[in-house]
Amino acid sequence: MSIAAVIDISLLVFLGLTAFAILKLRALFAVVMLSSVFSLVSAALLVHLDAVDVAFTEAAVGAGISTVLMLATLALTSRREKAPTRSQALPLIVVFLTGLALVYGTLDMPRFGDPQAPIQVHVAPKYIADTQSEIGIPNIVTAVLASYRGFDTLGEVTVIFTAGIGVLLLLAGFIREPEGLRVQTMDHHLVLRVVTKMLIGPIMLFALYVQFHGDFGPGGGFQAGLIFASAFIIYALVFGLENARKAVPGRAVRLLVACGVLLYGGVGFVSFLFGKNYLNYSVLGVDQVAGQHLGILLVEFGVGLTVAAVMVSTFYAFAGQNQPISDEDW
Amino acid sequence: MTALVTDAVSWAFLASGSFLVVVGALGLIRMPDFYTRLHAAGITDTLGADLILMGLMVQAGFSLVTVKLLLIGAFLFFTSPTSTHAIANAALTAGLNPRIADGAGAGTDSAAPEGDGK
Amino acid sequence: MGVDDILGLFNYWMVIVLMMIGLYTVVSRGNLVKKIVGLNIFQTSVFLLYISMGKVTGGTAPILTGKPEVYSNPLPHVLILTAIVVGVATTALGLALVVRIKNAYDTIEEDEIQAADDEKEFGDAAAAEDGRR
Amino acid sequence: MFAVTMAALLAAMILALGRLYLGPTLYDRVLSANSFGTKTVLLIGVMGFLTGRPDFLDISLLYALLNFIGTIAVLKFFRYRTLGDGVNPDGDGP
Repeated sequence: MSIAAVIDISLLVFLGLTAFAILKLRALFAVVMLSSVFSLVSAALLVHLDAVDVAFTEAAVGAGISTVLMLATLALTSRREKAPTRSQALPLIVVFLTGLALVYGTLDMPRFGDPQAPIQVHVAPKYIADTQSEIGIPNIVTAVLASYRGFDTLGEVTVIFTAGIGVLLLLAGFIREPEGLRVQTMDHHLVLRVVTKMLIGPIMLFALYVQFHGDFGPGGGFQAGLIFASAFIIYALVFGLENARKAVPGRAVRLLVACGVLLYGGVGFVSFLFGKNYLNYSVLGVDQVAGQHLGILLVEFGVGLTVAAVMVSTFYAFAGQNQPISDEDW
Repeated sequence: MTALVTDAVSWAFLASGSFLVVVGALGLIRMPDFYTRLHAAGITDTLGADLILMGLMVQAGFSLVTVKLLLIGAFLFFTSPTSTHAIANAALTAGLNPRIADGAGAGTDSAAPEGDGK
Repeated sequence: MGVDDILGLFNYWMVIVLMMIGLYTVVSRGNLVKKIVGLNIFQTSVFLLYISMGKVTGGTAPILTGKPEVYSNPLPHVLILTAIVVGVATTALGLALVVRIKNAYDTIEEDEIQAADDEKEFGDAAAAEDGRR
Repeated sequence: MFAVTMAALLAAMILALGRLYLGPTLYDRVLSANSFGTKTVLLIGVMGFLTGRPDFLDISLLYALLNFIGTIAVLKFFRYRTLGDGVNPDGDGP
């Protein structure tokens, strides 16, 4: 066995152990901590499987945002899971049989890493061969994401947009103005406040780097949006939601949610005006490569805008709820 | 010759870093109460991490990779102690008492074990 | 079935184990937050399935280096990259629903929600029994 | 040598996971999750060198920057029982 196989197997076993622990534990707080660990390990595994862009996204999600959202939900609902009342036998049998059927199905699959597998011989070789000449950027994933399969990505961004609207619709009616409530801004945590203040700048700078360096290395709009949102979330956590709302008002964020999608769709519309297909960026510049560069830059910016705005407004919606958790749920 | 020297230096860094990481993790699992575990985790987060990063830097030579490693080291250097401080602070204000001498008084009331320990 | 087959399929098997743990969490646990975490595990296992299929032995990340190299398949990466962000957005939507359910029912346990619904429909529990008879 | 470091990190991760599972107090769990994060930063860094393309350190950098958001959120969660600006019924933190 090679070193690569050993790493692969140990990380997978790790994931299995973590998932099992999540299943067993009933203290929901511990479940949230374990799911953040789950995300860390899967990011490491994705790096190992050469999917650096995916690992980057997983890292941007798992490092802060998903933990924060889960904790916010726990703070509004309950910290404890009650013991299951029903018999567990039937689900166990069903799951076991499904698993066996799926394992049987894998026996015919091409072996892991096989260069002759059907997935490797269609479509993908064309992308790998042509990206340099047609798009002119080294990161094939970004090229496929924003240009070759721009339609798909537009669809995904719309889904994110819709999910964001959904969260706002579900929770917005319950946001109360914090009048008369004492704003809690972690006053006595001097160390935290200083270090946070120091880090917010680098985090935003890093987000910009990821946004605009996505053509050359791992990164792009999705990751950058998540990192940018993390900077605002950390500010809101330490200096209070009220102050964060002063810096970035909820209305502005909601506006930006729509702006990102509009920018993406608008770029496609411009190529319409030049008499080309929707989202064909080649017409945007003096030659094809320049046009593609500009198109990808704009589209990725739109993606980043929407993702960041959706995440920030989701956080506002969750953290803006003022219903203290009852003692029996704590 | 230089390749040999850089390899030897970086391996020394990596080996000592790995050793500290494992020792820290052992402490995390073996130490008797929260505050002593905090102490053990600190070893991993600061010296262990920095030594491993330094070993990698020696391998990378002068390049963008080294700059990134330096940044990682710098950020870890600030964030790790901060979170350790924050956790310790939270535990102490929540009323978790350090375990003193012959095993008496390990953790009290409000911050006591979290329901199902398993 | 030799060692090569086992090594060659191990990734998929482990993915299936994760998938089934996620599914079991969703089906057997009554707590809604736990169900959502279970869904997340399931989701991650699907991500890993796609990425495992795209890996080429001896390949490297699909970012061109200028040298001739074997690259892993970039297509699954694109699909999964967007799916992760969509995943966190939909998780947020699910969590928002949980918060609203807590507001409406004052519980996030499936059984208790069901009981409350029954009670609303059939009066109290005893009347519910009568109604069914 | 990278492989040895890798093995050490994986072993340390197993131990941290054990502490996370065992608890017993929630602070132990936060601590081990936090130190797990540091180990992942190192693991991803070493992994890049092992596969010969160390230019993907951005992921480690990201974790180094963002990993403590989770810790801050946990701290706020336990001290104020909310992640917003809400106020405790008794008027002050516990």
